[in-house]
Amino acid sequence: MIFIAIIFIFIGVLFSFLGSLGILRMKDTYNRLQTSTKATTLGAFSTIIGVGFLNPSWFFKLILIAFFILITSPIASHSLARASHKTGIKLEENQFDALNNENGEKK
Amino acid sequence: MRESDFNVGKFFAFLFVLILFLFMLSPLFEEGDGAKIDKNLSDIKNRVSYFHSLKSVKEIERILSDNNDFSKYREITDSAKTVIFGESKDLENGTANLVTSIVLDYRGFDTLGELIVLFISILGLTIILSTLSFAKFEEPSFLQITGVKFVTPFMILVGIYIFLHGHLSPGGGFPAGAIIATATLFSLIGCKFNYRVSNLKFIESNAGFFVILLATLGLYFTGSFFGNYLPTGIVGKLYSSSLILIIYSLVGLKVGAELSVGIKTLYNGEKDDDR
Amino acid sequence: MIFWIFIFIFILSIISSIVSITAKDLLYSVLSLSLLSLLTSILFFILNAPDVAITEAAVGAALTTVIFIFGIRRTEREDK
Amino acid sequence: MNYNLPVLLIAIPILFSFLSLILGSFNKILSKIILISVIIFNIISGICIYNSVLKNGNILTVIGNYLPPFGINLISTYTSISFLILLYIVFLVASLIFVSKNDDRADKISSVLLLYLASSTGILLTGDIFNLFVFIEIFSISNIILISIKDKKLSIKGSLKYLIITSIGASLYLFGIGFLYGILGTLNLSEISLNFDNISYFSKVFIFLFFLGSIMAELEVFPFNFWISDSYAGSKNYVNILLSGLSSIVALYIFIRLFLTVFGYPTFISFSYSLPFNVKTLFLTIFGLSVIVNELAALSSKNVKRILGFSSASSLSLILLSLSTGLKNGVMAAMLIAISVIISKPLLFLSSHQIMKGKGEKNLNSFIDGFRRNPLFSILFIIGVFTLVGFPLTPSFWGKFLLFISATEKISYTTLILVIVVFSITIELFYYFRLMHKLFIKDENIKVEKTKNNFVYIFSGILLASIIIFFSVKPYFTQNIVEKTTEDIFDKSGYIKSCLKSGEIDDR
Repeated sequence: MIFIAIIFIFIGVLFSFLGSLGILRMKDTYNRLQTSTKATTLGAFSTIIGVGFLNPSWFFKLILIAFFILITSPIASHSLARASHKTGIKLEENQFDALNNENGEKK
Repeated sequence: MRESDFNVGKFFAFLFVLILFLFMLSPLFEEGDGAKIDKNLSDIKNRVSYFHSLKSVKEIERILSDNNDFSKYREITDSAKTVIFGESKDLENGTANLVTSIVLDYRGFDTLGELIVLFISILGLTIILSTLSFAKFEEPSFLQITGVKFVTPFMILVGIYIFLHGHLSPGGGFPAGAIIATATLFSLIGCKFNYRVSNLKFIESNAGFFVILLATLGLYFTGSFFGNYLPTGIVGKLYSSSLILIIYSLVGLKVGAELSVGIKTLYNGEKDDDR
Repeated sequence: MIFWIFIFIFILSIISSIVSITAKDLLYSVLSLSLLSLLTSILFFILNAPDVAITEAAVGAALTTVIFIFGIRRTEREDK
Repeated sequence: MNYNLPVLLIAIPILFSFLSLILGSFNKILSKIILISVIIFNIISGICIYNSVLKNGNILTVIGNYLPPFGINLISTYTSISFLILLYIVFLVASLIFVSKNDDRADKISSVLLLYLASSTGILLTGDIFNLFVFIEIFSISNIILISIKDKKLSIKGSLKYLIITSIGASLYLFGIGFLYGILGTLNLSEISLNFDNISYFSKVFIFLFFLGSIMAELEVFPFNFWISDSYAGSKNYVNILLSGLSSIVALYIFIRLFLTVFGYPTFISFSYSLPFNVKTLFLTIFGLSVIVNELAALSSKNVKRILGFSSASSLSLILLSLSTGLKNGVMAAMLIAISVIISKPLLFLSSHQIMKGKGEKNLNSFIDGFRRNPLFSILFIIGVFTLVGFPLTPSFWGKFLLFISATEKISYTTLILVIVVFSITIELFYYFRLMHKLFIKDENIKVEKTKNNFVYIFSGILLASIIIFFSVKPYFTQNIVEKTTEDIFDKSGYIKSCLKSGEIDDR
């Protein structure tokens, strides 16, 4: 039981670390958002499951917490990306923007 | 920092922060045992502890009027015995959370004052901003609307849970009100949910009214303002701690409504209330 | 261990308060204030005051920031 | 029931301030009726408490069923109750003027006024240092709101200035409380004053300076008086009355409680401090400087409201100066000057507002030909000026006379006090007589129309003037009150005994 828990927590910590590394490595806002949210969602999720294996009596509450993280963090990253797009922050390398039309104006 | 960035105001601000930081450290060098009273005036301390163990003001008055002999009343009342969670009955105020019992019982009057500070600042906001125009915000997207509609009821539920359990676990009226206000803020920005300011004000002023009414009723039951006159119940149960549960719920409602009024007023200006 | 975490957060909070004073853009100073109150709530939690920590996190980090940002929206931002 | 009556003085206004918002949403007149009836209730019960204090001495009121060192308590002493009745009279005048005007936001403003009443009552009655902080907070916030009501740029500017200075003061006060609680472990004013001597010198100095710095804005003292000019000039006239009359009572009382009862201790004839530096010299320097600066500011300004505001600040500083001599005569002088200032300042604001009615700019020239336009209020204005400056037989005259006597008692400060008092009287005479001279200048070109005075203005003006005349005609009555107040201020051990109910206390 403890072994499984440790594996889960290790995976979670690894993903969180990779996510925070991605924030340092990536060049523009959208890529940073992507790495941070995706990696940390998974990281937090698996850490919570690992804690659940450590303490089986907390399992139900932990599932609830994981559920809420699963819902809120995509919405948060979506609204951050949306806000930064609306205020006109551009991509670093690939200038193609699917939300704009061919002339580069906003739809 | 460039040369032009430097100015006197910033310098003084720096200095102020530095001095405050030093002041934070200075009590470390003071011997703060918090009880210098007993060294010099043992007389007062003894008598205060008598009063403390006797608790009720009316009883003390009776004793004072009879004679000044305190020796008969030396026996300690129930509250000083060991408290067992879930079993002990009729304690001083049946709160499991010590902070709550200090905030709402020993220093209930201060908490009332803090409530009024919040109330009057929001009132001032509505008075000053009532003439200003609206501000425009972005329309929310589909994903935001759906997510916010899903999340806000749970946030309000959490707020209600926190103020109902103020006497058992950390939290209480003020953070619960803040959480409820955050939920209304989300619903305002995320899905354009327009609540009416006048309704919230009605809740707010009614809650404040009842807090003071309950406190004033203490005058007739216990002989002092903010006295605790309901049965205190068993420690650790939800329905314990008499007035504290009721007043904390009212405080939670009041703070939540107040902060929501403030947010709405800053968001839109108050005029659109009367549509 | 806890002591060093405490010192670390303490220094971070001082840095964020200095940033909030010296920042040219008001928005930055508001954000660093919110960071400050978040750090302070952690400090309160370490000091065994969970009640204050919850209040500080809910009011200081969330609500006052929003109120400040609404206030800044109402003014003209000259310091951009 | 009388035992708990002081709590109701605070609780009833708060209760009805919520009620005035609820009922005011149906009809605005209801909230006005609530305001007036609450003040009348407070005046009546204040007089009841005054009588019982005269009979039984200090009254202790326990809150929350916990006795003083643990819970919060209210102590009604002779000083606080007599100050309260003065305060209620000024408040009655201001609220009558508020009621006589039409306002869209009447329900909200009357609710703010009720909270103002509650908080100032709380400041005067409370016996707990944190409770005092809470009430000061409510008091200053309601001041900010009341200043900013007029919705002009000037008023918003003034209220912002006041907001900044008071919020800095509040944080300093909180630091002071933190220090005190960390060292002494108590928040009760009586226990703090019992044990203040046992703290080390270092912390004593810092606590003292924190508290001094925190209430500087309320005291309108020189470096912190920059908010006066905009706040007085930009606010409505009932707010002016409140700011000049009521705020000065409250500031005075805070000063007496904190710096005379708690931090200082009375010897046989004077207050002294156990601090390493000379507190009296510090106080005398600060207040003397602020008397001079405020008088000069009043002399140099053109706006009449600004003149009156700075003059009220300077007279408050004069009162504090005579209090901080620490002598019995000095404290008596302070009480005498305080009585005359607190009643005459609202009268001056009221009558100058009526004289300048209909004139666009409220500067000196709008006083020209005021006597023919509005003879009643011109006479009231002159009465107010005579009381303030210290015309013989008014309380202010006796006060300044006693101040001279007390200055001769302590030789080291004699010249300083003499110079300051003579200087302030001269400048006050100059700018008030300039205003009075303008009243009688006849402008032949313009046809004079008599202004119609509202009934409320006439009533409140005559009320205030008759109180002044009563105090000056019956000097023994005034002397009786002032002597009792002075005795009460010097009676520190009585204050502590009434709170802690302990046996013997060292009187030093």
